[in-house]
Amino acid sequence: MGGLLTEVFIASLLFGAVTVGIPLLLAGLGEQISEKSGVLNIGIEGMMLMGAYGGFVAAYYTESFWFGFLAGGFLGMAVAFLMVLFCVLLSMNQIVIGIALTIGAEGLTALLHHFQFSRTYPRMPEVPTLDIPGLQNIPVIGPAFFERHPLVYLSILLVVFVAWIFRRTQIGLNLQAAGDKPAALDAAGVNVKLTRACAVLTTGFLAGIGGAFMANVGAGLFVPHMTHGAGFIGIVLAMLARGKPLWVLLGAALFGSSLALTTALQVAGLNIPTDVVQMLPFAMVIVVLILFARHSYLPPALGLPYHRGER
Amino acid sequence: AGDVKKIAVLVPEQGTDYGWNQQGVDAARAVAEKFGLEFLPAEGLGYGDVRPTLRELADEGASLMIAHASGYNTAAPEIAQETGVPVAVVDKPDGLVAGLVADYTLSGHDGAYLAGILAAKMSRTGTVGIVVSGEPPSWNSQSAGFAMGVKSAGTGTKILYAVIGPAAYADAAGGRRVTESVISAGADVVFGQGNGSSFGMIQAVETTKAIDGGKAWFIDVIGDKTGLDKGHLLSSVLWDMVPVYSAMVEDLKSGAFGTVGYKIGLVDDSVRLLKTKHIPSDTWGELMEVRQQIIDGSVTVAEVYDAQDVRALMTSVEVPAE
Amino acid sequence: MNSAAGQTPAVSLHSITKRFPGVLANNDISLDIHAGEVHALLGENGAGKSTLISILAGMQQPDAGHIEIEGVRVKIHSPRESLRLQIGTVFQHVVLVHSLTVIENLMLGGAWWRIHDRKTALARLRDISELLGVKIEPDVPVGRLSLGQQQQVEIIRALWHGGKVLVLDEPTSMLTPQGVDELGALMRRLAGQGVAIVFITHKLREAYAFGDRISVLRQGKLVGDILPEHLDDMDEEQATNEIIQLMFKSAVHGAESAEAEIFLREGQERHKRGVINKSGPPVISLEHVSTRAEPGECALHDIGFSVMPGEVFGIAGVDGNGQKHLAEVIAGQRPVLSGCIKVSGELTTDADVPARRRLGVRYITDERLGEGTVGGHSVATNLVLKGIGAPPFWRFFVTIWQRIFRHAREIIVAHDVRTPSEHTPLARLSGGNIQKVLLAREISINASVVVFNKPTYGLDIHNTRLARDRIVKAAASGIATIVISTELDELLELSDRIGVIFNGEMSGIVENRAGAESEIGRLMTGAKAA
Amino acid sequence: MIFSTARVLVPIIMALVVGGLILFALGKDPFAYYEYVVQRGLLSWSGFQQTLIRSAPLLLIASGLIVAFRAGIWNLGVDGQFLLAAVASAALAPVLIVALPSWLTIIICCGVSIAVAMAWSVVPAFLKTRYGLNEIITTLMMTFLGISFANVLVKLPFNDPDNTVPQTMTLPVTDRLGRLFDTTIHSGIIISLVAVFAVHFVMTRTAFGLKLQIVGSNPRAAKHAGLNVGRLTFATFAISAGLVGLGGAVEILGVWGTMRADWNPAYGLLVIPLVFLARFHGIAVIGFTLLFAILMIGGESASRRMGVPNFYVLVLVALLLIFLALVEYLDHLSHKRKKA
Ligand SMILES: Nc1ncnc2c1ncn2[C@@H]1O[C@H](COP(=O)(O)OP(=O)(O)OP(=O)(O)O)[C@@H](O)[C@H]1O
Ligand SMILES: Nc1ncnc2c1ncn2[C@@H]1O[C@H](COP(=O)(O)OP(=O)(O)OP(=O)(O)O)[C@@H](O)[C@H]1O
Ligand SMILES: [Mg+2]
Ligand SMILES: [Mg+2]
Repeated sequence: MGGLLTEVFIASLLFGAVTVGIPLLLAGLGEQISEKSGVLNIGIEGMMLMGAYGGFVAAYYTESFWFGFLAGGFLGMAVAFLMVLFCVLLSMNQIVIGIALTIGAEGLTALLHHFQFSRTYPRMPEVPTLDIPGLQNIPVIGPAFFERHPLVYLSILLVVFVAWIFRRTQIGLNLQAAGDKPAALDAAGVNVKLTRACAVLTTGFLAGIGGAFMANVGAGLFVPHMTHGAGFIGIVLAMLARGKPLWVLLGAALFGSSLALTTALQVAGLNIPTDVVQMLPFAMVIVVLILFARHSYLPPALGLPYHRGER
Repeated sequence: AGDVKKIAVLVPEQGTDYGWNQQGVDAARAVAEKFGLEFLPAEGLGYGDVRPTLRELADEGASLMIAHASGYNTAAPEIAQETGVPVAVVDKPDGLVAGLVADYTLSGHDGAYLAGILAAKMSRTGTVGIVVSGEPPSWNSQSAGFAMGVKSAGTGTKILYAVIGPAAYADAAGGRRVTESVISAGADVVFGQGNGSSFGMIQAVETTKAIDGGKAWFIDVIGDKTGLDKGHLLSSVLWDMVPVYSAMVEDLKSGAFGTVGYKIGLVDDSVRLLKTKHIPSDTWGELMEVRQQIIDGSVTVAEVYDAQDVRALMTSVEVPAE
Repeated sequence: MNSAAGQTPAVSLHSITKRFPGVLANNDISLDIHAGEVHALLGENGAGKSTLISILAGMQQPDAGHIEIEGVRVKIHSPRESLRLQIGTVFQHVVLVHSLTVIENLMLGGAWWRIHDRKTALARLRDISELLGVKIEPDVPVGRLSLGQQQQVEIIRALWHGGKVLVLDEPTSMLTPQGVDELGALMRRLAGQGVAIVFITHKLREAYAFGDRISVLRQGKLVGDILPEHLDDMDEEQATNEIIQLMFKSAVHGAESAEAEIFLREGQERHKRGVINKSGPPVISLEHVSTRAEPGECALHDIGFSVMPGEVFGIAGVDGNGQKHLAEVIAGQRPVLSGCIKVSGELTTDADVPARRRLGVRYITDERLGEGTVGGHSVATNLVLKGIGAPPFWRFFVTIWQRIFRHAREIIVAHDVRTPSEHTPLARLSGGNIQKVLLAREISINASVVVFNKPTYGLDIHNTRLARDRIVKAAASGIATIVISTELDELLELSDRIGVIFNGEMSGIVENRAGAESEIGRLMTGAKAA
Repeated sequence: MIFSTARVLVPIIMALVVGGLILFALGKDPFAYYEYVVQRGLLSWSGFQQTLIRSAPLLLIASGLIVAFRAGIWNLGVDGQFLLAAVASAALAPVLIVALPSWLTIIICCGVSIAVAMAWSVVPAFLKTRYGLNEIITTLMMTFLGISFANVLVKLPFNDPDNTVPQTMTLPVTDRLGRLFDTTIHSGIIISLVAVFAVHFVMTRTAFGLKLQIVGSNPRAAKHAGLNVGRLTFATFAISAGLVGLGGAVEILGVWGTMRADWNPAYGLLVIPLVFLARFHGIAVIGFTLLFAILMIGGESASRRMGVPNFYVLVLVALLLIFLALVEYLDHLSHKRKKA
C-alpha cells in the first residue's frame, strides 16, 4: 500500500483538491464581498447552481470553456439580481429570499436538465490548460497547480485583487462603510443601495463562475443539485475569514484537501467511512474556534436593510 | 390467487438515468404491457418518506407496488400490512410475508465476476479500480464479485477501491475527482457504480490518460450507456428486471407471492455482460466459457454484501475460497 | 458681520411640511438662512429641528414645500445632492464608520473608481484642521476617538466639500466648556468667511453668544424669529426672556406653560438644597475601587468616596475619564478588579444588577439608546424593562399586559412623555422624550442610591429643568444621589459636594460653596487636590 | 391581523399564476396539476392525513426556531440537531422496547433526543457567550458536522446487522407513537401543536419570553437591566435545539421507526423562511406550515400523475416564498404608515 503513494497519485489528489477548492474559493470571496457591504447572501447556493447549469449549457453548445464561465457568471448574476431587487431595493427579508432563491434554483435547474439532458447526458471534453513553463515540471505540485485552466490562476490572483480592492480603493471603503454604518456612507453622498446592489451582483457573478467551474471542470457535466452545500460552505468560509480574502483561500484549501484526503485514505485501503473524513474540516475549525476564538467581527449592519432617515 | 390490475413502481430518481431507476421503470412498464396491466410509475421520489405515495397508490387500487430502492424496504412492508396491498422490496431477503411482501435481492455479482476477469485481461498497467458512490448491498456484492473476478484471472492485478462520499449518488464532480485519482494511482480500467455520479466517472475516464499514457476504460453496471459512449465504455454488467417482475405478477395470480424471493442471474440472461466492439473476440470467448462454468456450478461466486468484507477483499491479495 | 437684509438668502425654506406616522414634525415652516450669519435654531425636544435640517441634508423629503439655494429652486433628493450644493451637515447622532480611520472616513464619497488618494486627502485635512484649529490623527480608527474628537471629525467632513452652508445639530452637547467656546469662535470665524451656519442648541446662552439670528420651533411650527438687528440690541437676560416667551407661551397649553415659564426663570437661580442626614452611616461608599481597562476605555484607579442619605454628590470631569466605569461599577454592571463597595453598610462588591436593585441602587445610563432602552420595543415595555417578572405586572411569571399598558399610560401623562401611544416603538420618540422614559423608570419606589449619568444630555431647557427638579426631589426624599455630568453649571446647581475625576482617578473632592468653580476647573486638568 | 386572508391568498394566487406559466411552458395543464395538489393535499381525507403527519416535525422545528429567532439568535443548525436527535431515538427505542412498555420507551426516547440536540447546541452557545462568535457560522458548521456524525453513528455503532441497508434497528409499528382514532396520523401532531402554542404563549405572555426578546433586540440593554445574558443565551439555544430534537424524535417514533444512513430531509431549509414569514407568530406558523405541507404532499401526487418531475414542487415552493415575502413586505409597509 506504500507503493500507492506515487508521485502521480499524490499529484492527482492535489489536483482534485484544487478542483474542489476553486468553486469554494470563488463562492467564499463573493460572499465576503456581499457581507462586507452588509448583505447576508444566503442565496449563494442558488447562484452557484444556476451558474453551474448555465455555464454548462453555454460551454457545451459553444464548445468554449471561457464562454461557459462567462455565461455561468451572468446566470449567477441573474439570480443575484433577484436578491438585489427583493432584499436591497425592496428591503425584504434576506433569509427568506435567500433560501427561496436556493430552493428555486434547485428546482428550476433540475427541471431544465430533465427536459434537456436527461436522455443524452452530454459531457465536456478534456479541460484545456495553460501550462506555466518551468513551474509545471515541479514534481507533484506542477501538475496540480501549473497545468490548469487559466481560470484557476485567475481565481487565485483574484484573492490578491480583492484584498487590494478592500485595502486600497474607494470601492473598498464604500463596501466597508455600507456594512458598518450605512448612514455614514449615505451622508457622504454615496448611494448605499447601489453599493450593496453592486456587491451582491459581484457575488452572484463569482458564485456563478464557481458553479460553472464545478460543472465544466469539476464534473465535466451538469447533474441536478450538483453543488450540494458548496454555497453554504462559502458562507462559512467568508464569515470565518473576517473580511480577509487570504483566509478564504486557506479555508478553501482546507476543505479541498480534506476531500482529497478521503480519497487517499480509501485508495490506500484504509477502512474509514467517508463521513468521518468529511467531518474533519468542520471539526478542525470548531476545535480551533474553541481554543483560539476571539470576538468575531461581523459588519454591524449585516442583514439589516437600510432606509434613509428611518428611526 | 388474485386479480392483478395495476402495478406501481416507485423509484427514487427520474427513470432516465441509464441505470438503476431506468431499468426498474422500463422493466415494470414492459411487464405491465406484457400482462395488460395498468401501469403506475412514481419517479423521483427521493430518499425521504415514501409512505404518502405508497398509501396513495394503494388507494388508487394498485395490485402490486414495487418499491424499487433498498431505502424503501422498511416503509413498504409496513404500508403493505396497513393497506393489504402486496409490495415488492429490494435487499430484504428475510422479509417475506406470504401474499403481502416479496423480496427481490438483485445482485449482478456473477456478472461482475466476469467483468473483473475482463478488466484484468484488458489492463495494461496491472491495476484496476472500483469507484462507488455509496455502499448499498447490491453494489457491495458486485464490487466483491468484480474483485474476485480480477483475482481469478491470475494476472496479479491490483485493485483499488474508493467511495466518493456520503450521499454521493448524484455527486458527478466527486465521481470525476475520485475516478481521476484512481486512474492516477495506476488503474486503467475502472469499474464504476453510481447513479448521477457515474456520469462523472465516465467523464474522468474520457478525459484522463492512464499512467502508461494510454486509454482508460470504464465498466458500467445495471444499464446500457452505449448510446452515450465516446469510445471508453468497455462493458457493463446489465441487469434485466423483466423476468423478476414477470414472476411476481405470475405469483400474485397464482397466490404464491411472498413465499419466494427473486433473483437475477446469468442463467436467464437477466444478468449479462454488455458486449462492445472494444472487447477482443477471444477474450469474449473466454468470458463466455466462465459464464457457462458459473451456470454449471463449477465456478461459484461468493455473495458478499457487507461493506467491511468488501473492503477486506481489496487489501488482501488472496482470492477467497471459490 | 451681519448680512444686508436685502441680499438673497443662502438658503430659503418655503412652507416645509413633514409628517411622520402620528406626528406632524414640520408644519409649514418658512425660514431664510443667510450667508455670513450664525442662525441659531431653538425649540423643545421633538419640535422638529432635526427633521428640518435632515430635509436640508437630503436625508428626508418634505411632504410639501420647497427649498431655494441662493434664489434658485432646488430639489435635494439625496445627501449627495446636498453635498453638491455645498451644504455640510453634522447630525445629532454621530454618523461615522467606526472601523475606518479618520482619513478613510473623510475620503468616503470620493470618486468610486479610484484608489485612495491619500495625499490630496491629507492635504485637505491639514487645511481644514488649521482653519478649525484642531489637531487630529489621520490614521486612528474613528471608533477609538472620544465623542468630542468624533464630532471634530464630523465638522471637518461637513466642510470637506467646501462649505457654503454648515448645519450643526446640537454640536455642543458633548463638548467641555472650553470646547464649546472654541466651537463658538470657529463658527464666528467661518461666518466671517461668508459661510451660512445653522446652529441647533438647547442652551440659550450659546444661542445668544454665538447666534446672529434666532428662530424658534414649537411642535413643528416656526413660532418666532429674533432678527439680527433686534438681537444686537438685547442683553442676555432680555434675549433669554424673549426666547422663553416664544418657546413656551402657548395658547394651547395655557396655564401649564405659564407655570413652566415661571419655573424656568426660577431655574436660573441656584437650587435650594435639602437636608443631609449625617446621623447614620453613608448609604453608599466606595473604597479603593479599580477596574480592568478594556481597549479604548478609561479604567478606574483607587477610587473612594461615600454619599450620605439626602446628599447630592456630583462627579465632574471631561468626558472619557472613567465616568462610565464608575457608574457601571456602582450599578453592578461591571466587576471590580480590587476594592470594595458598600451599600447601606452591606458589602455588595460582587452583587449583580438585580441584587443591587433590591438594595435600592438605580442607574440612569447616559447611553439612552445604546443600553438604556430597547428601541424596537414599545414605550410600555421599556418602562418595565428593569422589573421583568416582578409584580404587579407579572403574576406567576405570566405577563399582565393590560397592567403594563395602563401603567405606561399613567407615566406618559405624569411625565409628559410625547408619544403617539404607549405601543409606539421607543426609538421613534425624540431624544428628550426617551430621556423622560428613562427617568420615570428609575426614580420610583424603594430607591436608596441613584446614579445619574449625564441626566440632561440633549434635553431642552424645559426638560432639563424637569430632570434637575427630579434629581433634587429624589435627594430631598433621602436618596443618596450621584450626578455625573460634564456640565459644571449643572453640578454647581445641584450638588452638595463635587468629586473631580481625571484619568480614572479621583483628583479631589470639593465642597460646593463659593469659589468651588475655580478649584474644580483646576482639578479637571489633572492637578491634584491641595 | 397577522393572518389576514388577503395576505395569504394574494401571494398564493400570484405564485400559482407564475408556476402555471412554467407548467404551461413544459406542455402540461396547470389547472389539472393544481387540482391534483388540492385534491390530494387538502380535500381527500387520506391525503390530508399525510399532510398532518408531514406537519408534525415541521411544526416542532418551527417552534424551536420561534424561540431562537425571537431571542435574536440565528439557529441555522437545525438539520444537524434534528438528525442527531433522530439517531438517538432510533438507536434507543428498539432496544428499550424489549424491556419497557411502549409509552415509557417513547418518553425516554423523546427525553434523550431532546438532550442530544441540546448538547449539540452547547458549542455555538458557548462560543457566542464566551467570545461573541456569531452563531450563524457556528451553527452552520455544527450542522454540517452533525449530518456527517449522524451518518457515522448509523453506519457504525448503531447499525442493524440484520438489515442490508445501513440503518438502525426498527421499532415495530405497533410500538410507535399512538395513532389518532382510526387514522394514520400519529399523536406527534398533538405534541407539535402543543409545543407551538406553548412557545407562543411563553414568548408573548411570560416574563421569560420577554427577557429573551430583550436579549434578542439589544443585549447591552439586557445587561443593563440586570438580565443574565449568558444564561439566557444558553437557555435559548437549549430550548430551541431541544424542540428541534423533539421534532427528530417524533418523526422517528411516529413515522419511521428506524433511521437510515444518509437520510436528511433538510426540513430546516424550508421551515426557516416560514418562521420569518409568520413573523415568529405561533398561530401564523401553523398556517404556513400546513400550507407548505399540503404543497409537498399534493405536489408529490400531482407530479406523479402528470408526469412532471417532482423538482417542479421546489420551484413552486420558491415562488410561494418569494410572493409571500413580497406581500408580507407590502403589508408591513402599509402597516407602518397606518400605525404610529
Ligand atoms: N424617522 C422618523 N420616524 C418617525 N418619527 C420621527 C422620525 N424622525 C422624527 N420623528 C418624530 O418627529 C418629531 C420631531 O423630531 P425631531 O427629531 O425633528 O425633533 P428635535 O426638535 O430634533 O428634537 P430633539 O431636540 O430632541 O433632538 C418627533 O416627534 C419625532 O418622534
Ligand atoms: N414587546 C412587547 N411590548 C409591548 N407589548 C407587547 C410586546 N410583545 C407583545 N406585546 C403585546 O402582547 C400581546 C400579545 O402579543 P402578540 O402580538 O405577539 O400576540 P397577538 O398577536 O396578540 O396574538 P393573537 O394573534 O393570537 O391574538 C399584544 O397585545 C401585543 O401588543
Ligand atoms: Mg434633534
Ligand atoms: Mg398579533
